[in-house]
Amino acid sequence: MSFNLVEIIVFLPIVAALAILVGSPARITAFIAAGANLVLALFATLQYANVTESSGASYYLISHRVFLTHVTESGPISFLSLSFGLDGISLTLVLLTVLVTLAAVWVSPPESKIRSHQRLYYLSSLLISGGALGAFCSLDLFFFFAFHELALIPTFLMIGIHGHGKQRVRTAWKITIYLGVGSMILLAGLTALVMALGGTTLHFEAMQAYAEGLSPETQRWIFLTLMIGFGILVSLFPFHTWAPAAYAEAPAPTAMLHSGVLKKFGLYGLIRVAMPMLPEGAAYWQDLLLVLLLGNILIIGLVTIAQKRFDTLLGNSSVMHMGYIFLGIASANTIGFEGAVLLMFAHGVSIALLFALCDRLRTQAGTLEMSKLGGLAKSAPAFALLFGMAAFASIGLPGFANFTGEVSVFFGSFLKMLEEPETGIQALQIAAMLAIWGVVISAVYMLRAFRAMFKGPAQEGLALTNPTIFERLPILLLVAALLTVGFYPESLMQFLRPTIETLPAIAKISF
Amino acid sequence: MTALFYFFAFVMLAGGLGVVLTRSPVTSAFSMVVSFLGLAALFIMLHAYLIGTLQILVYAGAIMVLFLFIIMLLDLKAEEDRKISLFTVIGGALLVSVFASQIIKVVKALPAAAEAMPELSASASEDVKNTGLLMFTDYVFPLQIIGVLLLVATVGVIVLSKKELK
Amino acid sequence: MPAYYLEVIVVVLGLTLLLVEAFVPLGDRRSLAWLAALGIGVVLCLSFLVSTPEQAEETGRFSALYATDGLALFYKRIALLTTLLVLLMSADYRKILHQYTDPERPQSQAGLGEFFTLPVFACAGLMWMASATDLISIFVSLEAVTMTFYVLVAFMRRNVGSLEAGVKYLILGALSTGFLVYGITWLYGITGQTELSAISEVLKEGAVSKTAALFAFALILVALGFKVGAVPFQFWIPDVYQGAPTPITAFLSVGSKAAGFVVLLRVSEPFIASELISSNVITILTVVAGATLVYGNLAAIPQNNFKRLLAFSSISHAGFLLMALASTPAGGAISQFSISPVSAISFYLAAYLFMTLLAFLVMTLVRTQRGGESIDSFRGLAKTSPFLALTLLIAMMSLAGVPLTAGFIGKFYVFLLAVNQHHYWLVALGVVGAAAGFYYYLKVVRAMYWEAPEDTSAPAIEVSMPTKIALILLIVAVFIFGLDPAPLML
Amino acid sequence: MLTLGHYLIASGLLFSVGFIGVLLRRNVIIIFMCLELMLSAANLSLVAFSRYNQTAGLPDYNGDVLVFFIITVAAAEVAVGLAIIVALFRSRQITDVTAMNSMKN
Amino acid sequence: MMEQLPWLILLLPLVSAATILFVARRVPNISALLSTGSALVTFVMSILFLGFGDDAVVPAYPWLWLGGTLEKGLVLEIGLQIDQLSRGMMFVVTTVGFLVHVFSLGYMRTDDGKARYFAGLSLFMFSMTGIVLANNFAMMFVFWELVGLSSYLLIGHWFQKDSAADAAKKAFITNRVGDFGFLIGILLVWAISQTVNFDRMETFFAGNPEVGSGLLAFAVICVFCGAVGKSAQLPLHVWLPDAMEGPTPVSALIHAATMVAAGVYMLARVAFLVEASELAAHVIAWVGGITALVAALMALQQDDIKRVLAYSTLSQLGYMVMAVGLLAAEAAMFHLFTHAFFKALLFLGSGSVIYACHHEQDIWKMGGLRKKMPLTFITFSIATLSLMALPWVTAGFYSKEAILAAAWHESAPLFVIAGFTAMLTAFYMTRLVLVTFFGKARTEHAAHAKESPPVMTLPLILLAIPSVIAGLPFFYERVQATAPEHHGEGSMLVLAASVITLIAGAGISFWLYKGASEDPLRIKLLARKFYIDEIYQGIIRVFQDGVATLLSIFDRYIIDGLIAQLPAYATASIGSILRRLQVGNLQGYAFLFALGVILLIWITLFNT
Repeated sequence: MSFNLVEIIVFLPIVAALAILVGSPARITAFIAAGANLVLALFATLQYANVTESSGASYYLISHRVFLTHVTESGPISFLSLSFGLDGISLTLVLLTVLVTLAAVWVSPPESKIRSHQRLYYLSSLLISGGALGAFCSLDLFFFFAFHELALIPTFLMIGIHGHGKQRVRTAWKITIYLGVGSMILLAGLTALVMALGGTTLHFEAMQAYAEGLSPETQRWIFLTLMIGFGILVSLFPFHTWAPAAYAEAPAPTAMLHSGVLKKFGLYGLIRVAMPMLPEGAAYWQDLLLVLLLGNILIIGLVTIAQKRFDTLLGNSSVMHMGYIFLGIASANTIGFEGAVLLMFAHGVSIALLFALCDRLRTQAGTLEMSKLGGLAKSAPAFALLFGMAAFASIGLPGFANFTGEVSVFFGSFLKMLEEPETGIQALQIAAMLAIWGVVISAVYMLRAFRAMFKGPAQEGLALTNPTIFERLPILLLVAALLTVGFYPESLMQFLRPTIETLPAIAKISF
Repeated sequence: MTALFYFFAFVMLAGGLGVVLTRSPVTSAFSMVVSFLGLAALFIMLHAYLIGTLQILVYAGAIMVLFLFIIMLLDLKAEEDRKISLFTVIGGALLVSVFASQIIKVVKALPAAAEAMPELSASASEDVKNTGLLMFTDYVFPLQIIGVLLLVATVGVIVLSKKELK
Repeated sequence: MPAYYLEVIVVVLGLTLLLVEAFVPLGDRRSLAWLAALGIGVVLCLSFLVSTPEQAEETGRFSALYATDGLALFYKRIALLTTLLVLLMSADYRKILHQYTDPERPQSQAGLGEFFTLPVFACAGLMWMASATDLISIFVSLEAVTMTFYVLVAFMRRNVGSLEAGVKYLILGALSTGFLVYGITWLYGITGQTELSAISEVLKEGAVSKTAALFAFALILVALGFKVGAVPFQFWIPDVYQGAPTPITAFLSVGSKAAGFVVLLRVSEPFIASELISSNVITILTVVAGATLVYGNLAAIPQNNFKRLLAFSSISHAGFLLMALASTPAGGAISQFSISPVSAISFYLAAYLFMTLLAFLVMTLVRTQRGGESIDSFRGLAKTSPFLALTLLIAMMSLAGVPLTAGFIGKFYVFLLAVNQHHYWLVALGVVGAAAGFYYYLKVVRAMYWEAPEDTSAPAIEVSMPTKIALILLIVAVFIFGLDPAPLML
Repeated sequence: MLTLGHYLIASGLLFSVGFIGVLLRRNVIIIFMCLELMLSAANLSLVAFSRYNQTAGLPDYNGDVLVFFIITVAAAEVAVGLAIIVALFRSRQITDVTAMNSMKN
Repeated sequence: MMEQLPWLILLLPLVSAATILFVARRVPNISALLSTGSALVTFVMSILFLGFGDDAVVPAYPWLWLGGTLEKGLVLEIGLQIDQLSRGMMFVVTTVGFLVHVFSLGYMRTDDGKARYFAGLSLFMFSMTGIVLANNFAMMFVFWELVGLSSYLLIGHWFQKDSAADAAKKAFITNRVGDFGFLIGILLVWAISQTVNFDRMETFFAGNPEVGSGLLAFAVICVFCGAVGKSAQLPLHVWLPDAMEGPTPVSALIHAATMVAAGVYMLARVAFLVEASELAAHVIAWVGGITALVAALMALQQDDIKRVLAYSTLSQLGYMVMAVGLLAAEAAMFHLFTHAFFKALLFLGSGSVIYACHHEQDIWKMGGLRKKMPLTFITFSIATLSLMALPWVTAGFYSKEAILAAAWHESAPLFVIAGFTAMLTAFYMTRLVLVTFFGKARTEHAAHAKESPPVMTLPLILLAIPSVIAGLPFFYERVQATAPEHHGEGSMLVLAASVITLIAGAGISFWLYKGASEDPLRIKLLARKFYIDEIYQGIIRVFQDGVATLLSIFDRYIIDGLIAQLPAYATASIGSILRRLQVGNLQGYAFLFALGVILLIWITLFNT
């Protein structure tokens, strides 16, 4: 039995988790696994760069282990298979995952400082990581869904055991049940999709081949179900109320991995499954999606402004930023999709960064109540600098990846107007204009928070220490990722562009 | 024949109602015997002599004795203070009458039910032989299972009833 | 080797055990359980040597009464495996058992022999049920099993709960038997046949009274619904599960349900295949499935007793299984979809076996060594016995239908089938139910992982070697078949 | 003229009488008797059907065999059932089913 | 090689900033020299630039290309446009920039955050250069945001002061509001013209004069929003006075000479857009005119030396914007050019005063500095005269006259406003000089003030020169500043207007403030800046924070309640009700069983 590279990348964290389970030293094992995975992912990236130059193949590094076969008139088709493969989109998300995983493991406290269930602490991070990787690399609808769910239980346990605050029990319940409901709705939608496509296969490419003949009526209902199902997982307004509290109270690595990586699953699903296979359904519900995403950006944006604690502020801001990604997806053209994927990467890294820094702040200052903090830049200037970079990245300052993504999304939403000038300003463009107001909103809350915590006169008896070099490394890793993509977007775009160009059923640029 | 049917059917149902309505368990048990006698007669009217006999032997003979024995053993008195509420009675009666009416509807809807019993062209008196033959040839498999069932029942009764376990 | 040897061997094993118990002086009667388990294990292995129907040269009446198809063999194996694990559990349960059978003498081993032997006979009955294709053999084998369970449920005769459960099971069981008999009567009456295949022919021709045929089906559904725990005939389940000795609860919940389903599958097949009545049959199955889903899942939410919780869980899984059954293409239509309801149900039941018995094995250990069955008894288990906590966590995950466990694939198939037959309301109820499942299954997980143990000084729970092996094998099974279901597909 | 329907209705009524007894009576032994009534009622239908479904001029004895098995099972059930009831009576001195409610969540 | 030279001018400050940030941070003096050195090099290079012809082509680099190949698709480039407009602007930016660097060496000598300060300056130089040289809207927007960042960093330099921290935040957020419109405008213009590149855009609009008029007006106004934010036009002017919380050299460089002028520069860059839409042009002209007037009114009653200058800057920016709106972009650029020098000089002069008075900024606490700080006084006065547009001898006269001439040609009301504003300018500048430099010293600090060190006075002197001569062709043509062609040929009326307003304004002011020790005018409305800040505060409190709080409650209770808690509660309640069915006694179960049987049969048989 030989394994291909993607299989190794997916299963390495899971195997490492098992190793921790049976007694391998937790921190070191997790560290090695996360580090090795980063190296492997970079290796895969290099390989992909070679492949894309030579051929136009959509996936590479494909593995295919057939489990169930379906016999049809035209011969047997593999129904259920453990299939992995990478294309530009999944590669981007894999890179995101391995980066955040390494940082999350890095910022986890050493075992001696964890109250209880020390192994679980590391094991959960690895499982969430493995689940996300599996979902992003899977070419089979079943495993695509299944791997994502793998992360649900670790999240539940981690928030429940190691969560901050008195509400942790309630919060852990809420996120678990909410996401459970979401995944079940999603499951219903996915089964409906599979059956509508003939029920003969679960492989993405084969399903896509059947997708042509779906009636608009069918597409509408299935797309709506999928939109709600995926929407819940991505905290689409108004299904977002699980997110802020959960992220605020989750321990740092869990918050980083969940908000940074795992949450992207729903968006990935829309891009990979719902939009290409159900284009007419997507078109039909576009207006609804636009209204909801404006709810994310404007309503939750304002809600974020009202937050008094930095952790809930971050949680809400994470919900808000999903709106932009939805906007990119809703515009249903190559530019919007490219922007959406870039933004997924950017948001994942930057929110993970912020949660990591926020955790340090909580540990050292003892509170995240913004009115009780102040002037921290005096005692820990380097920390403040890093924090400021993260904050400005998240509000879309040029030079960071977030800006690249947001700008692409906005351009994408105006593309139709350019290609068909006679249509004038449509709902999509109006939504985009309103969404741009979110740029102001995010500046308001982020700068207010930064000002309240780091500027002004220093509070009595409140001093931070600058992080040591070792502690800075994971932060710098993430900052470097943001800057790389911000300054040189081609680092990701070279993989994304060919993939999104060949993605079926979305508008291609023609001018 | 019809008159006989109605008579025995009446006996059977009256006995059944006796089981349900009387207070004393002993009376109930005896009503049941009466009911089963009527039933056995109906079996015999249907030329099911073996079944009729078994009905009397097994039910009226063995099972009822067992019931009576237990009633005596437990020294059960009549339910002195019947606190069955009116609601229960009406509710139960209502439910069951609906059920009975459903049965009647089904019977009415069955075309065969309106036909007279076809005459037998051969003598049914050898039903012991026929049934037995069938049982020990075709149905020897279920018969074996019944054997195991009885074994289990025996073991079970012993386990449950031993005063002290050894 | 013909298939019916298997039951013969099992019955002989049972008889041998009775004799050994009576005549051979044994130091520790638990060895009897292990002996029984060993025997059952051997039979389980032998079941893989059974010759396929083509090779066997059976003709005549017997082959009509006794099916040796793959379905039968599959459920025989389920029965054997269940019994094997129940016997292991029973061995662990000894302490509680004698407390309620012979409390005066703590070292007594009285009654143990029967407690280990009766499941073996029940196993034989379950295996017969798996093969029964004639109304008579169905009735007889079903009653053989039921009778054994009457005894086993009430086995702890000094325990009011156990006896009460026994009486409830007895009365309601007998009531359902009455309906079964009456239904069989009608079915036989209108078709003149007792063999299911012959009945199927008659029903397909359509020369029968539709009303009467449906009436017969409804009556039989009452009885079989009772066995599998379908609403509205599920009321016995929580009380009986709670009162019965834990291993017997496990046995009931897996073995009895699986056998009930195989009979239900076989009996409903002629009705669904008949164009005359299939639409009504599908309707009622849908209604029952929906009601069962709602009841099982929602009523489970407020439960605090773990055993009762598993009882409601058992009802809810019956709901999912019925959902699959209701998704059989009506009127003998051929579905485009390659997974048949029969194979989906079989897979589901096998998965259900793994996960439920996993839960029950852990619960038996907790019950015997921590002395409680409420969810509170599991508090802090992750600290004192991490292995058991993890095991239970996996069981709960699988029961809740978290992907990559066998439990999820079962649900996935069910949803696929229901969508295929356009039972969207059922799918919606299934979604609600599965989501509620997350809540109540995780309640246990929460107790184990989040909360502090009631008594921190309590010693860790001991796990005997056979039990440990069984647990590990079951965990492996949950994950293996959760990843690749193919080996368990009929 | 006696029809199959006569027997079926008689049997159905007896079944219903047994059923009503199960619902209304509280003494578990009487309930048990009523259950026996129900089984016997089913037997009556069965025999009537077997008489109606003739083969070669004789009743279809397959039905009779089934009745035989039913009676056997019923007898065994009574034995086991009464044993359980006695055991319960011994430990709690009750036969009233409404008193059996120690298990509520 | 020469082709790549422009990249150096762009990247050198970035390198300098990065080096300070990551390497030299701990050695403040090295950092300061590094930054100043880079400023010097860019200054020299911008002079070299002047030798470039208009056909100088700098290869562009694609930064982000979307939706397809390089040939087909949207390509966002980093490309430089070296034309007369940008060359002239580069000269202003680097000149003032370099001098401010030098001045800062003295002004910030003892500051704790010196390294941070110079990093910020370098970052600003980088960003500003980017805006000036950008050849497309996308790149301009990128650097537009970056100047916002550097402005934020420099205003908030003394971050431990609450007022400075707040001002920095306010500046950034207000600018973001403008950028909101700017970005929409860029997108709309892109959607209309299919390009973001200025040259191609111009070609497009030249070829399609009829294109979407209403939409285009909307697009242009949106683009103008960017300028409103950056150039602090009404109603987004509120950040600029507060920005004076930053170190004074920063105010001189960023908030007087260069960055705030970026809005005007941008409008000049896309003047063809303004020309294409009459409506938009009107809007722009009126916004500029009103800003000029209102800001001048506000300046009348300010007591803080820097704030007077800040409002003056607002007012002058209003002039420039108005000129753009009057389709006289050359006049606007010309005024920008002259204004940069004398306003920078004014700020640096005020910096010198403040430095001398130990960071006292209230003019009523100064007085009599004329004797103690002669160099500062002289240069300050030159700049003041230039701002007041003393005819023929100051640079400000020429540029302001050009604008007035444009107004006279296009719109009489705006001409009146402009004239009145000129009078107000003369009034408040006279007041400023009189109160600060004349009379007696009113505090200890003022009494003991000394002239600043040469490192600070030298830039003053150097800046005084262009303040005088920048309006003359021999100078501005040499540095290739953009200027209107018909300069100097304005009608006599315009000339008369400027002279009359100057004399009137200065005269009244002289009469009022000569020897005054406290303000004889007490116009609270003006002193409180028409209460605009308070009104905004109220609006923000009610419409943003209030709504935010309401929405937060709505989110927490209504949305969460409806979407999450209600279904959860309902489910649990149904569960509890269903559990009640589990009555626990056998008779109950038998009843339910019977009910079930009946229902089952009924549904099976009779429900079809």
